[in-house]
Amino acid sequence: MFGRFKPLWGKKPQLKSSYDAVIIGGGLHGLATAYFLAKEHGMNNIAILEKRYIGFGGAGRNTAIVRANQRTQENVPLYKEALDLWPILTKELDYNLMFNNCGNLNLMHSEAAMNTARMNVCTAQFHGIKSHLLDAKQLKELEPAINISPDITYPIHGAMFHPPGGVVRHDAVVWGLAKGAARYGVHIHQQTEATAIHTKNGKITGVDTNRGRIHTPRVLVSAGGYSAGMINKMLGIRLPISVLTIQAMVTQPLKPVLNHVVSSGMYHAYANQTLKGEIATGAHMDPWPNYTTLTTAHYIKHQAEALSDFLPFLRGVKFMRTWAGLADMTPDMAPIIDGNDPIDGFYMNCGWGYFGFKSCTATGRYLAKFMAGGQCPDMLKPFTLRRYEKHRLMGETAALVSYSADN
Amino acid sequence: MKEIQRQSPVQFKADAQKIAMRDNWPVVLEYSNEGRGPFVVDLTHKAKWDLQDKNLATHKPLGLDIPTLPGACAFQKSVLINRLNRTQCAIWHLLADAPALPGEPGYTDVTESTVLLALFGPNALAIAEKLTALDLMDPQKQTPFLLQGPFSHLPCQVVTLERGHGFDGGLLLTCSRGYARSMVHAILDAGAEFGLRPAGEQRFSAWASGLSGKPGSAQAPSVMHLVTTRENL
Amino acid sequence: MNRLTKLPTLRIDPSENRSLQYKGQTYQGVAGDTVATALYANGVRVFARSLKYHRPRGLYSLDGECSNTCMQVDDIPNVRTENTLLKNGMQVKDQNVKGSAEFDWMGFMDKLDCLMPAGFYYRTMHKPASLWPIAMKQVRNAAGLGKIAPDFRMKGDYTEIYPRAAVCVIGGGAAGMTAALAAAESGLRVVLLDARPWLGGCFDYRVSAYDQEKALYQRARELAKAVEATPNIRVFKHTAVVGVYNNNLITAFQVGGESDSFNERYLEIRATSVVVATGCIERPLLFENNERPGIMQVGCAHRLARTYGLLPGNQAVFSIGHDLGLEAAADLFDLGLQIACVADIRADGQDPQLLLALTKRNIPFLRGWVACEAHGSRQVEKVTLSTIDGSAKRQFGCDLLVASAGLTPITGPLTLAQAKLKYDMHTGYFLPVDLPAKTHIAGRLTGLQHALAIEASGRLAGLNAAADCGFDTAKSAAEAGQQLNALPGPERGTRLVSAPVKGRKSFICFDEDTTLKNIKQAIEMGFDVPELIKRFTSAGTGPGQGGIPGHNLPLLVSEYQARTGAKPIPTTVRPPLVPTFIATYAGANHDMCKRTPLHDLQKKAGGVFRRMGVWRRARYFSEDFSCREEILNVRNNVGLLDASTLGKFRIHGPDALKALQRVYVSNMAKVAEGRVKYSAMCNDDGCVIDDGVVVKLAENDYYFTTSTGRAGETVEWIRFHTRYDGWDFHLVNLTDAMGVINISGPNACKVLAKVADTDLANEAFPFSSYREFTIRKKIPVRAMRLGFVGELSYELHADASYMPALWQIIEEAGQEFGIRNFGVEAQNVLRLEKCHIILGQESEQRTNLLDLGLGFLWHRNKPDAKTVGAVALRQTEKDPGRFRLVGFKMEDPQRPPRDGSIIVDQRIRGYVCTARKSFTLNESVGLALVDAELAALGTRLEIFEDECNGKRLDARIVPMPFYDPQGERMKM
Amino acid sequence: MALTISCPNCGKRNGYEFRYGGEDKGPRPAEEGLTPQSWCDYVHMNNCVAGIQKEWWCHKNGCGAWFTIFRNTLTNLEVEEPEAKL
Repeated sequence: MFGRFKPLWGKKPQLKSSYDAVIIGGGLHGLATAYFLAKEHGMNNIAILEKRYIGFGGAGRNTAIVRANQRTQENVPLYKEALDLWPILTKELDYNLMFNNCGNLNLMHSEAAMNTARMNVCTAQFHGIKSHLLDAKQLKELEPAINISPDITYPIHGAMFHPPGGVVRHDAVVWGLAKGAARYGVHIHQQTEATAIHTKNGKITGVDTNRGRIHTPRVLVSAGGYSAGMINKMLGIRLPISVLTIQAMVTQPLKPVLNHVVSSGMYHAYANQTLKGEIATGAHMDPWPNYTTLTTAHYIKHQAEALSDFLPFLRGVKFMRTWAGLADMTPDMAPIIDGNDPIDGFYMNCGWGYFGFKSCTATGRYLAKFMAGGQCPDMLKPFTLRRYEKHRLMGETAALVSYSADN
Repeated sequence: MKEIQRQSPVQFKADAQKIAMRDNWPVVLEYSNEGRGPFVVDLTHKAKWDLQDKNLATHKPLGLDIPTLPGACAFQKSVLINRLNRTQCAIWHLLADAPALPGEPGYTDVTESTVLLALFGPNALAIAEKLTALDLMDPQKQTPFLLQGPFSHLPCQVVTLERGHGFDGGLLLTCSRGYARSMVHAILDAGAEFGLRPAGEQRFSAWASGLSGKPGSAQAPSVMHLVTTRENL
Repeated sequence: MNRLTKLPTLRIDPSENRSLQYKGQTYQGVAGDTVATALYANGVRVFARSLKYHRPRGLYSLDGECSNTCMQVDDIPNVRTENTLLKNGMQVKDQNVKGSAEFDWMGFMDKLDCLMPAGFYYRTMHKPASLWPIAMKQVRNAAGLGKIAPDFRMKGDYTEIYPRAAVCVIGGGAAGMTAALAAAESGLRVVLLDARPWLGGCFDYRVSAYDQEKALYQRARELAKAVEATPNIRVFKHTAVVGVYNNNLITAFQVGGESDSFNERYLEIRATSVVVATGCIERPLLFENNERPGIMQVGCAHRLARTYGLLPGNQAVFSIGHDLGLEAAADLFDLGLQIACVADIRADGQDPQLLLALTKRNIPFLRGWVACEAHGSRQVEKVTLSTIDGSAKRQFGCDLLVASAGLTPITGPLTLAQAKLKYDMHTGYFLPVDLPAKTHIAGRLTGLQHALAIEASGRLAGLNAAADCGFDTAKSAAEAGQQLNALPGPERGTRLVSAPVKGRKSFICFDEDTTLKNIKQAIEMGFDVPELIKRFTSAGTGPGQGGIPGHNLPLLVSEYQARTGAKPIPTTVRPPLVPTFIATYAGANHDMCKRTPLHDLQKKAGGVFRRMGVWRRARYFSEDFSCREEILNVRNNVGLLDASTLGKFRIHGPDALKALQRVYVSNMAKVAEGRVKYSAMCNDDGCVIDDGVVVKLAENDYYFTTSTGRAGETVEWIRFHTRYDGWDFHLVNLTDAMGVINISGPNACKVLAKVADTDLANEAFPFSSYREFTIRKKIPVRAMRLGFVGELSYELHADASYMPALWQIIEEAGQEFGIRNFGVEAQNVLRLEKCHIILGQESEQRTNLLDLGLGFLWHRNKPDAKTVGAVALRQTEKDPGRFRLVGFKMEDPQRPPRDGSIIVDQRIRGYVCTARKSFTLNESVGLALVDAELAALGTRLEIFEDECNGKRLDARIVPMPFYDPQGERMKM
Repeated sequence: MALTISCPNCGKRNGYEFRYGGEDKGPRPAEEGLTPQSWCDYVHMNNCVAGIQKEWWCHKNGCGAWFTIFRNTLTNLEVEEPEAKL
């Protein structure tokens, strides 16, 4: 039934001295872009450079939650397309991405929060995406584990329910896309570090790696949390990004008990049950830049305190493992996707914060179009870097921006 | 109509045995059944002044010296002075009525800004250990000393007034007045296993008057080093 | 089962009974038993079924390194019964079974392993697509071990403490105790943690000689006594370390004993220096059916007898790779165990004394042999032993197989502390090559096995730790070092991972049912790093936290890739090192919230409270959430609002005005004494972050208010934006010091006149002015005439302690004028009618001062002030592509849109900030942020509400404010 | 990781008592001559250094002071000097 066990993304390729495009970062966005470049634009002379192993960074350290109920009309269509792509990719890649569209419940703790959520709900409905508000009683019926008692720190007033969202097995996406990209001839170079990007007369000319020089007219940096520092170091372009650690954890495995992705902004926590039965939970970031991917004592305790309030049955469950990844945050919680400005042939895709997973497939697809044709597709135009100097922040979060990243 | 009274944000569930009226504050001097300690006493009515000035050294509030290093305290006569930073100190009138606020612009009466609680007696510091990671028993510091930091998650000023055998001793604690009820609840909950009970002002006065006048600590070597090496404050 | 009740090493009290309920029966144990040892004493051998294959699982180790003995206890799932102390009346159930642990209907799964190779789920169940939802449901039901009810509530007390220590010693064995004693000599505060309920480590149960006078267990008790008698050593027993973070922050949890006030408590210890003396666990031996009930590790078998008085079986075979195995065989033989054979992986290097001991007892001994297959379906009945190369085989009948490949150090705390581990060829351990600052190691963890050497290493580590804390221990440390060097060093370890087998049923990870074969499959598929293999095969991700596969997996991977010369690379260890209850991590979890001085009075008056930021505030005063009565009473009579949550500050000092000019957009030099100035603060994008009023008390002495939400950050904000300037000004946060009562309505003046000791006439106290006076000759107040709700209105600021009295005075005075409370929602509607904005409601991240129509506040000619936000305002002034705040009326006066609805044409053009039915105007009105090009008066807006089914609501942009456009009522 | 920060008033404390205040970008520029690009650069752009950076912190749960430290973003450890060895 399974035949022989063959390398999933082919045998180790030789590093060539020239590629049509070089993608720095073997994460979800890089793999997806390569996959669509090769599949939809016939560009298969492409190298992915990954310093560690594919999926090492944010791809393996994310919430695995997918949804399309973003706040603004600039974002919603992109996330909607990404959401629609999971079943299609499962088939295309012939790899089970284990999309569990269990639905997302976003808890609301006041009348004011319900009103803020209504804007998301209306925006979703306007775009034909299922999402609606529930009062506390409806919420309790849908997800009996939730505590709607008024005697908790942030009593629960209701929720925003987004049925088509859910959870996708993130590792499977990495491996599936790698398998797909390799099938179209993309070279995936693991343990290969990009050390410099070369330009001449405002154009990209090549990339240095620890394994030698590559000539190329196109470079995409999609190295997750490492992008901003790398772009500044190699090209002198500074970005409005703070690289923070974000932590997540799982409990011991349980029989089915929690049927939706439940999240709360007030408690800075989400929880969902994986197909393995573990409750995966996490949410906010350590509000100071660092590249350590280390967890903290403070955070796991905070998480326990939060869950004790809104999912109190979990007090009888044990945390088993906690880990951290990098989140590259922008001031308006929306990514920076840009290209050919100010360097021809240079593309960047970063600043995803904690939205990088849910969007990766659609973004990769549009970015492939951008890189193949050189023209920025309308879908990606709002994400230009120049929006910051025009004082046109995206408004993906309603909260006011101040000087530091945790406001 | 009723006499106009002030009200503390702290209302213990205990029988007040003796009450005195002071500047319209009904001050509980004694509760029935206070037990043998540890005790928690509400001192919110005690006058507290904030003094801020670039040249703090030129001030002598009530004729007393202000300790020079942040974190240092001086408990002289009836007054505790806590040095907060380069330009600010807190003046707490713990054992006697406060005189009128000095006329200089640096002074602000902040009596009402915070709730002031005393926690002392056997195991008082063990109770604190359940609520804060601050090192209230730091053997390298002489009592009284001040720590500004989180206590039961809230930013507080905490003064260790006395460190006795084991976890015996006592401390003073202030946090924003609005948090009074939450803070008292947290302290009583943490203290339940040690038999913590509310006590009246007399109990506090008896304990604290024995400590006043002891030499204040001026040694905080690690802090001193930092102050002299940092230009930004 | 008969207990061995007379052993001096016992940690049970056979005279005290404890009972539990299992399968409808009462089982008897004794004090000191764990749940699993009590069940074992009653003949239970199968405790659980495995995750995937539903294989029977039994007692394997006693420290919870795998899920083998995880059961449901008192409705709590996944309880590691082997180290959970038995308490009377416990309700115990088996989990992940259909039927029972002994007879599980799902047992057939074990035959289906060929259908489930590594990563099989990625390659199956998705074709056709319609299969997946059904399959997923099956996957969910099959996965997960224990079961918990959604309405489960944890009983008992969970708390926390934050001990401070100069030196924290992890591990209370001989090395740890010696280290603690040495560190404590300097008088330092020392904390000693041990995961077991007693100190003693691996000496605790062993009767071998320590020296000529004492056995090891006696030495352990002697050390424990010395430790407990040292006042500056604080011992936490039954306390497992779960996290080690840099700068030596240790987290742990302690299990409460019968006399403790807590069930479990969370510990967070900040130490200057740390000694890790965690010792070793055993490295599992891989062979076919290596996890059958009846197979257990050496320490497990030995401690069952010596600690719990339970002979682990009748007829045993040993397949071991270290001297502890030989020692256990001899000792267990003496306690009555029959031993068919002892097979030792090692070809040589055994302690001759121990070999002699086996010979004396006529125990057959095979050198260079290993177990390669266990037989028996629910329990081991027979074992096949083979030579290491598989060239010869022999079988032995038995009901107990003691199996262990070697030892492996417990390095979890070290890896969490960022120590880099490297494979050490001599010991076969992963040992730290670079220790983090102020971290020391001691004891068996370093490869030492000799009792005196273990202690000497502990002493040395303790002295070095004291040196980290500033004590001069150089001399004694040098002596201790010499002493250690004179003793036998680290012993040679074994490298063998697996017997010569194909590995179809050789389990490298018990929790996840990962076999040797699965690992090979993963490697063949390109997953060539242990970390990736772990992800792909799940090995080491179960409740045992990698305790079983942690060491073997990297060895195996490097062995399998021998041709590439790959060195074993350890997989990452992550906290918590031991699974820990969320209840324990949460600890006391007090809800810390602010209440205003009027909280109780408002509660009594029927206030319906809501959490708003850090405060609890009265939002409504009746169950009518439209607040009709509250609103109309303010418009027609007079209402009373608790506005104490407003931020209130004093700023003084020579540069106070400069600081205000920096953060406020207006010209603050124009604030006149006796007047109230309304202004706003922006951020550097020009977005409005706060609004409030400023009052000048004296030269460079101001009193100002902020919105409720900003109060906590205001001091920080002003200092941040002046941080480079070195200005001399001082801030005092008076937010909690002063309560605020807002008295509003046409009768407000009449009410206040009855109690205020001042002239309230319009000329004496006009709109937008500030006065200080007393109420009833006693209560000093700061009063402002403002009009947020659009009526004649006074804001009284007074000492928080006077607030209840003040409130009652005004209420009483107002009775004849129909005074009543109003809440935050009524205020919201009242100010909406007046089009006064609330930040965060009429604004968001993208909304700047100009968008809100507040441009009149901005004083553009103070560039020297470098006002926060001014640059951005200037740069966006002429940008037509922004939102604008507009007021609208609904075409249907009875039907306001819900807040947050969006304004659309072909695309989204804005959103409704606040909209309400106005009882005053008998209209439905609202405020919205819309694209500037739609902002002209008279423009029709299409409103898209949630659940609108394609039907839009129509509105029209109208002039603002809706109510009293001339503002006469505020000024009357 | 448990970040500790040295507050000039309170000494070494748990990092969660503090608020990070951004990379040290120097005093506010004069308003004259600012372009949208140069202002954006001052307000929003970061160096994102993987290594030692000078940065602002506020002891928000303690004394409230703003101050600068040097910190290595690769280890999350405070360092004495910008040149300190990694």
